[in-house]
Amino acid sequence: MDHQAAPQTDEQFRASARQWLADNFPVSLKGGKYILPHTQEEGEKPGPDYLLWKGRIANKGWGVPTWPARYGGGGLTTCQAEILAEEMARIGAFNPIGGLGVMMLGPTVLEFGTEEQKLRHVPPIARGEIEWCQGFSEPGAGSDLASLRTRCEDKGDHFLVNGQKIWTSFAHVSDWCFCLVRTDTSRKQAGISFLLIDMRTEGVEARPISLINGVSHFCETFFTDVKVPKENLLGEVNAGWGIAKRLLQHERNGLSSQRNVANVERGLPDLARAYVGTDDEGRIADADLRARITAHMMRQHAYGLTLRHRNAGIEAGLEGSAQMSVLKNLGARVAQDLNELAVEILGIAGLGWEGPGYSEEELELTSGWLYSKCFSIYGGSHEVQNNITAKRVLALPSA
Amino acid sequence: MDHQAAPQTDEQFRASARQWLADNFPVSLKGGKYILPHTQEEGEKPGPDYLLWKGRIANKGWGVPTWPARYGGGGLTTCQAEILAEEMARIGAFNPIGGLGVMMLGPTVLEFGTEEQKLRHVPPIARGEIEWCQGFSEPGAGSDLASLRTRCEDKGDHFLVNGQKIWTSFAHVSDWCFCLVRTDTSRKQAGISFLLIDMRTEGVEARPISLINGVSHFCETFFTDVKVPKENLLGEVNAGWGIAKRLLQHERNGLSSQRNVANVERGLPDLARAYVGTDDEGRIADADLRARITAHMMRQHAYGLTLRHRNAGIEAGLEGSAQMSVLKNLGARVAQDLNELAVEILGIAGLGWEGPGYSEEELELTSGWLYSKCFSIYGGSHEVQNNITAKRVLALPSA
Amino acid sequence: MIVLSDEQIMLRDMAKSWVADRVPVSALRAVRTTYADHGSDPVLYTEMAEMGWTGILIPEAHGGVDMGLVSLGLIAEELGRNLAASPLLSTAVAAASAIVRGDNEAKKAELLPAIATGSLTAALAIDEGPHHRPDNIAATARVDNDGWVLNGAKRGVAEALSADLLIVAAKTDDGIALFACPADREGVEKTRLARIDSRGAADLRFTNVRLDKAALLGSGQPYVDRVLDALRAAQAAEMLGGTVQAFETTLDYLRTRVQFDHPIGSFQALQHRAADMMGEIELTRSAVYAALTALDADDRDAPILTSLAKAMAGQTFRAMAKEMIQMHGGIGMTDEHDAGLYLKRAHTADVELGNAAFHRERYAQFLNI
Amino acid sequence: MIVLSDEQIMLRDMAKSWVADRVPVSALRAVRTTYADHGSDPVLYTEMAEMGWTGILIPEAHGGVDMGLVSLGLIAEELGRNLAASPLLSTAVAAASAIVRGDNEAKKAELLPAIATGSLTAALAIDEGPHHRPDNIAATARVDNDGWVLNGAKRGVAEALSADLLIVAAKTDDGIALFACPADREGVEKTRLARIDSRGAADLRFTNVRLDKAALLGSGQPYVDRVLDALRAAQAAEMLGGTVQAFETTLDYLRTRVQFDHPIGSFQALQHRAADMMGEIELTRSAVYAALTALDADDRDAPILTSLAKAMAGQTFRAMAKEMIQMHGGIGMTDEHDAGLYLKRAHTADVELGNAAFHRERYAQFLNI
Repeated sequence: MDHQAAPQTDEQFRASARQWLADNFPVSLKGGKYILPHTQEEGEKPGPDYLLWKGRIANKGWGVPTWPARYGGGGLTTCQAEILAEEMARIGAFNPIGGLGVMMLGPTVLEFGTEEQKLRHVPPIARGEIEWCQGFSEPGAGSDLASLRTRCEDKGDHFLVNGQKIWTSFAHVSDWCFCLVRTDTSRKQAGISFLLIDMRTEGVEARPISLINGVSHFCETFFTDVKVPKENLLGEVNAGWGIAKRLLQHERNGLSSQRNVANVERGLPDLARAYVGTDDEGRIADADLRARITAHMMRQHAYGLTLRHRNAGIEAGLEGSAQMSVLKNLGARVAQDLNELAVEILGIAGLGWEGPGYSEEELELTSGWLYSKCFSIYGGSHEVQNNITAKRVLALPSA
Repeated sequence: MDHQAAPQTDEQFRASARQWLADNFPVSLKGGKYILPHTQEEGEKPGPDYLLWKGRIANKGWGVPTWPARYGGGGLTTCQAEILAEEMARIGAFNPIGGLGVMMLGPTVLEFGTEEQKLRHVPPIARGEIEWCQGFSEPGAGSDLASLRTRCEDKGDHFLVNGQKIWTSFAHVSDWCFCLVRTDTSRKQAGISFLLIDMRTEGVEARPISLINGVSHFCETFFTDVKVPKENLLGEVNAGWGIAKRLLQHERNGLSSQRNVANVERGLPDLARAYVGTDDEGRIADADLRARITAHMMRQHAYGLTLRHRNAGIEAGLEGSAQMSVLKNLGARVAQDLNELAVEILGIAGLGWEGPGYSEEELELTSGWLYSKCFSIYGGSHEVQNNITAKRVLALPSA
Repeated sequence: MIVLSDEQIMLRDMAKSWVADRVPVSALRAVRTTYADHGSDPVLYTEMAEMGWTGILIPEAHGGVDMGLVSLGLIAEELGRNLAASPLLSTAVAAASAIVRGDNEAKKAELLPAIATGSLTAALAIDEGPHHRPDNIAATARVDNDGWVLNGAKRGVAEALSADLLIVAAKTDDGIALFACPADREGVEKTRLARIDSRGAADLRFTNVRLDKAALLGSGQPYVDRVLDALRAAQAAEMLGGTVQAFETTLDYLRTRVQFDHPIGSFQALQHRAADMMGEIELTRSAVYAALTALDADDRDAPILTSLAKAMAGQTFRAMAKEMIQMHGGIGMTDEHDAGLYLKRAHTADVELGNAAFHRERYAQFLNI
Repeated sequence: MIVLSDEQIMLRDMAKSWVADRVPVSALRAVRTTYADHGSDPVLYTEMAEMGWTGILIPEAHGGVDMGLVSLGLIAEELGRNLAASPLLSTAVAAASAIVRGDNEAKKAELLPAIATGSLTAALAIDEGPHHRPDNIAATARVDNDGWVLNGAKRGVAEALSADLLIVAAKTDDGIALFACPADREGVEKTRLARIDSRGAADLRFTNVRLDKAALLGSGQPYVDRVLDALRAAQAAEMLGGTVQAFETTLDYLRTRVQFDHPIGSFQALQHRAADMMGEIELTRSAVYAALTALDADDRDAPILTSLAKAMAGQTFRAMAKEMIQMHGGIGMTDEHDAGLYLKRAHTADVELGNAAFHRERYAQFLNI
């Protein structure tokens, strides 16, 4: 961890990071991106250069640049992390370490875990070795998370878990699951505990759910007499709700800064020029469509500026996290509008479920459009986010 | 009332109505319209032909064609009334009798009044001799009508009224006011009575309220120790709320079928051609604006069809009156959009408060745009109408 | 003013109960699997024909009942409620109109009775690119000896999988015309499309397809537009039905689904969105029946009203299907739930025959905006 | 990334407390009456000059403090909160930019110090028709002996009532240019306009107005656009301030106004509309400060960002002012309440310098959409 050896100015850090990236980022990966667990499952195995790059980043702690070095992080300041991201972007590099462990569980364990739990769970996340999934939602609970019913009984030397979770993303390819379970049936929020469950434990079964676009990264996950060691409880018994709320802030934080918009890779104007054509002056031929594409691109532009603005303004990470509800909704809508416009541009070519008769790009855009409808549902629905904004940001009274 | 003498077929009625109109409608009034009380106040006095026409229609009872002939109405069926309206429209004739008495109070007195009240109050309305105003809203009550506080005390041989009303439209030029007053302070809805008050009674004062466009047909109306004869109570003491709800159905009915859209007299496309210009192919030059004008005109078209559709479907008048909340909101929004587009088309010419530098038409459109903001507030706000729709039409549960 | 006759009310009620009984939404799931190569369940079509629906636009002289488009629209609306897949519109509206409105008496005598009895199904092949452009046809029909030779390619032809007869738009020396082409004629090549709405559709290629002289049904852009408008208005009625059912299903969910200890339908934000949606549906219904009525009467403003209807139906059905998913939350995103089927049909039906933007532009041109 | 310097934070805080103290919204009501012929309260302008705001874009060599547009935007935002009327933007942004960005050193030396001290106010005269068309100027300046002769008419010139100096766009043989024309020069005719936002504006007519050779400040469309963009971005900042204040005033009302026994802010339908509005405001704020920053840095994408900012500010301010009235109900419709003042300013500020549609089109052209 030589970059920690002496205090550096930001410009010194930029220079050293640039040098390190030049020396270590395999040119073959230029323009690539983080490979999601499900993509791996679907056959896109990471190649040797990817694994090499991942190992180098992991050794540096730069997959989770602001986490403490003691737990495998980079120990960087937020500003340094931003510089690192800029330098990566400059040369077409990317962070090969991600997932829910990075986005949500890691920061939560760092905040609420015992020293033993931190040392056990955080470094594998930091190295990208363990995939985590989230066992919060239940059938019938939906947005009303706290009405969950998965039972957790104290059996002396272990907990016994019975119940069903839903929308556990990537559960079928995950190693561990962080779960909310009910430890007291007489109280609602105050009867919930936060449990870490090894997915290979007997009695755990994950079944992928088919979505409206025919594929899914979400599962129903069943827990039948699952024995969980007591050391896998995060925080106190019945104190899980507070931890979960904190974790959900991390989720909103993560989701709000995701740019859900990358699926139209060549951009709407290009797509429109190809599928709708241009007029004599080179404008997209359909004026009504052109006006809506323009309006969308402006919103997307402003949204991108807002994310940058926010990233610049937030030092320690979670201040103003309630504002994330606003951003999450904006981002979801921008991405959904993008997808609506993309299929409108495709016209008849955007009606395909599978080939023949449709190009790979056309099928992906159509499927992506269907999938995009969940952007305003998952990670807290549009309505739930607006409730949070009204109450916590705008200080409007409760009914 | 010769048209009542023998049962007629609709076609016979159409022929006789056409003949009567040909014989009686003064050609000089062709294309004219009902003159509102405030317009009279502002100087547009009805001419002798107008008064002649009004008298003839009043004698026929055709100002309120479906009201019983006994109380000055035309005694027509809904279908005959529709035919009459069509025949009037065909030759550019119009109904010279209107106002809140026709739209709201008349039907209410016919339903809830004693025989004496009907004979006293309905015929003058039917003849267009008496203008009524509505004393429902109060400062501080707003949409929550039933929280009204205007006190009405039983003084034995009369009622004594003290309090303040607001948004009493045309109060300063009205003869009578129908009021909701509190006769029991211990109950909310069940402590309200429905009173008819002569505006010339001592202690009644109406002050016009200046609106954001600088003019107003709305007043604050003050009642200070106003003595009201007991025969002016409509229905029982404390039974006013039910009567008021019924009256508001008539209001929604009336408002929903008003086409608030007449203020852009030459139509948006014409206005746009004049202020924005056209391209080589004769289209409105600004494509973004043209798309929005088109979308608006389509909604306005569909809204007009919906009104016709509804008028054809409703025989007895108030079935499905809850649906009127839907129509009222649609109509308000269509009219507001129209006004927004009109001032956008005017550009710099749509910024005028008064001359010089602006044409009469420009000033009227700008003022009309400002005024149009109340379409979604008065007669029950957009929000109140949606609450009604949710509960009464969609049968959604209460909170 | 839409006042239904007693006959029409009977027809609608019959359609309503038949659809409820015979075509639940789950029937579309069977089309995805069992009838994937056909695009619809042929048994259901036979039953429709037995009820006389296939002959509604056909004169009595040719075996139909000649009840007009409003009547057909009432049926289409009921079919749309449960997303019923069938070649009814492509046959009994599009092909029937093309033949009835044409001037080919021989074909009327030959084809209309077969359509009326349900023994002949048809598809209308117009578009060639990704967007609806009926004024821009590249396919050609050229005179050769005493027949025609057809060349060209048609894209995304609805119901082409099951069709016995193809009604094909092609350019002749005198302009655009519609031709009757048997689907099994030599030179006709069909590529099955798997579309998101699970209905039958195909890309078609015509390579030197030889047709009789009598294959020409009618010609001229106004004729083609009139045939298209009949189909567009009928499809708008079907879309209205889908919208209404999506709305009602969602309202049921709002009344019963409990979250935070209350039925979610008691939350005002959802109530107001539902109330606003009710308004959109009212507007759409008025536009749809005004268009059907005007087409029946051959009113001058029938094309304007048709574009109004199809545009409104497209917008409203899309918006409602989106709300259906959003208000159902996670469950609405699953394939197991019906919401996705409504969204996919809404999108497909909007895109076909000119989407909302296409009809807004057409409306603007009619009004010289 | 907008990170404010300590100096900028001080400036903003000073502006905030001065506006709160000296320019309540009611000050605009005084402009309607007492200062109707001037369009603003001159005492307030003197105070602004004393605080150095008039010199923010002026180089130190010419008596200014040269802090840049972001700093000016912070002040404009605070002024916008209370709808403060003043010739600050037309003078310290538009005129200052026209002079600073031009190549007329004599005029710099002559005019900039006067602007910085507040002794000279100015207006920018561009538009001639009902819509903003800076690429389509008919006014002409022709060389005559050793001077210029100006002819033409300008419409709806903001702050022209109080301006000592008019910056006039006119066509020369070499294309468009900006000229410095004293407002009292012979041949300049001014018609006072009573506008809905109560600020000073006038129609101007120039009839054979003779100017010195040195009256030409700069020329070329890029130069004029750069001057306009500075003003547009500053005006967008002012509009942002108006939006934010309208939002906060409305939130206060939602928290306190009781209907049906509850504060209306507890009704979910209003809560969600407020939450959505918060999002629009965030987007607008980001766009506005990105534009100001890019203009300060002379970034290539500064014009794109300016159009983004002005369009978003126009839309959001309009939408918020509409909501302000709707959420206040009847009281919001009265002249006595401030909501109408916000609506009228929102509309005026949107229309000036290109409305949202103008800037959407400009944005589209920049991106070759």
